Amino acid sequence: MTRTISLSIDSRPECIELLSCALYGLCQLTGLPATEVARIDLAMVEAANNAVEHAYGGESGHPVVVEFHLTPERFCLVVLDRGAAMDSRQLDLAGTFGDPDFSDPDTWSIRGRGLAIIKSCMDVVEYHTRDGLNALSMSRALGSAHPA
Amino acid sequence: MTRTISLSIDSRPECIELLSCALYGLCQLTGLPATEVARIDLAMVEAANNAVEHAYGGESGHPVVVEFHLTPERFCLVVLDRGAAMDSRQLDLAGTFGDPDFSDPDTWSIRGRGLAIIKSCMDVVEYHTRDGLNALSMSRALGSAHPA
Amino acid sequence: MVLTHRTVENIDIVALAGRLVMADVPQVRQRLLAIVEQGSGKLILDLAEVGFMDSSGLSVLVSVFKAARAKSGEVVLLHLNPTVRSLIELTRLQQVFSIFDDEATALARLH
Amino acid sequence: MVLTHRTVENIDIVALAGRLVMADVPQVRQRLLAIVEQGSGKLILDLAEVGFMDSSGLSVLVSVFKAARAKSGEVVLLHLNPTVRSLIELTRLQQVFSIFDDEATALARLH
Ligand SMILES: Nc1ncnc2c1ncn2[C@@H]1O[C@H](COP(=O)(O)OP(=O)(O)O)[C@@H](O)[C@H]1O
Ligand SMILES: Nc1ncnc2c1ncn2[C@@H]1O[C@H](COP(=O)(O)OP(=O)(O)O)[C@@H](O)[C@H]1O
Repeated sequence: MTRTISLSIDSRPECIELLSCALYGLCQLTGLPATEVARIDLAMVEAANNAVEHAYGGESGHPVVVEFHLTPERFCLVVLDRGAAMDSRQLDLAGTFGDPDFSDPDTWSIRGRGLAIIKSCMDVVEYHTRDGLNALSMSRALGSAHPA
Repeated sequence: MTRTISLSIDSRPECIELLSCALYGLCQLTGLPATEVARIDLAMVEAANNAVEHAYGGESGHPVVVEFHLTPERFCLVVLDRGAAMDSRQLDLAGTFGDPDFSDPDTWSIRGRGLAIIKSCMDVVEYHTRDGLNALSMSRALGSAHPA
Repeated sequence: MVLTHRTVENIDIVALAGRLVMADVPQVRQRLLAIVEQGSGKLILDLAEVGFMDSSGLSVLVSVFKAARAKSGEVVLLHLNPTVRSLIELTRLQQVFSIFDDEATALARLH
Repeated sequence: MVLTHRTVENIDIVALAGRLVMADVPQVRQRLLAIVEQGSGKLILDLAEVGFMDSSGLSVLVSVFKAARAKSGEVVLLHLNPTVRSLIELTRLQQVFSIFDDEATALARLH
């Protein structure tokens, strides 16, 4: 049976660390090694950053919610906001990284890489909007040997 | 400035472990030693148990919310439910533990000890009800040497 | 919660592993009461692998001890970790449960 | 985020400690740009104590490098922990930033 906990912060950058700390604690239940947990944390932080920065335009006073769903086989994170929705094609466009050129600083930009980082860290990434609630969900399989 | 995260589960006993795991991760920010974190966890679990068992009469499908408020000097946990309110005199009544008598099993009962455990683990414990929302708040000071 | 049961000269030894909390109470209570029922009423509970216990977990220990006492037996505790020990001391139940750090001494007590 | 600055023969060495994430970006960007502005444009960033970085933190490194380049300088990275290293490799920025495991070699590169 799925167990779920939902973590909610205000849309202030300094509160995102609280999500990371809680996520680290929760990932104890996944049995994943520390390097894997760090990748999941990175994906969540990128998604929370996007909610604060893009969905709410950097404005505080709005909710950013992360749902953590756990079964023995799988766990899933959903990052929710009630701000401006993303054009979901952004997610399809975000791809692998081109090689930056040492001699051309214009190729160094790492803006526009948040979604690509998220896709590279998780198995399945989806984005949906419904009744003003935007949800970026990402999940990954857990080895069957792992306790949950 | 206070940073706040709010953790929400369904009123099912098996979800309370998720609160504990998230709390352990969050307590990293308090700088408290592991033995102290364990006492705080115990207080939170007792309060969450009471919300599930007493406020909701053991019924699932209702929210149990734990707010975690952190400043460099103090942190505060508030356990919230929308079930049956507690008579707040219960909190005053809950005291230190009498000595059980080895030869008289009637003195061994540990029912009615949840609130006393909570009071013994935290500095300040208060209970308030407003508009159908019941809040048990408990806080403790952090040494000024501790990062937050 | 994982429960491992063996018997040494009529004394039941049960090792628990995991968190002993409200979610596990119905199952653990039932299994321990069945062991006391079927056995001599002399029970060693090895809690080395129990990292956390709440008051509902403690209430299981108490009701199992009551069942053992009804058969003129006793429940003793073995290998408490510091968190569990401090809960038991907080609730002063060390006045009821004898607590041991090695199995031989616990067995000697129940013989 | 704690920032420690010293200078060795015209080369700035800055050690960062903590999480380099969106909340810290404005402050860290400003302080590093000021160091590049006032210095030679040759900067070693010691990230030994940076346990976590996100893409907004990475964008600070990139903009500081651009400012250094504008002065014909360079930013090199020292002591990456595995999490930070894997973020940099994921975004392929190891093609831009030289990465060193000891300070002497990093200094030699910038001399
Ligand atoms: N949660 C979101 N809400 C609204 N728009 C978003 C959201 N996340 C991403 N976007 C849009 O997708 C673009 C690409 O996002 P991303 O890959 O994270 O890069 P970056 O944040 O560096 O621009 C953003 O510039 C923004 O327009
Ligand atoms: N969250 C709550 N909501 C409603 N009633 C409560 C709540 N917490 C405690 N109570 C009441 O206070 C009494 C004492 O609680 P407690 O000390 O935790 O002991 P126990 O749960 O073992 O009965 C309970 O029996 C119950 O009647």
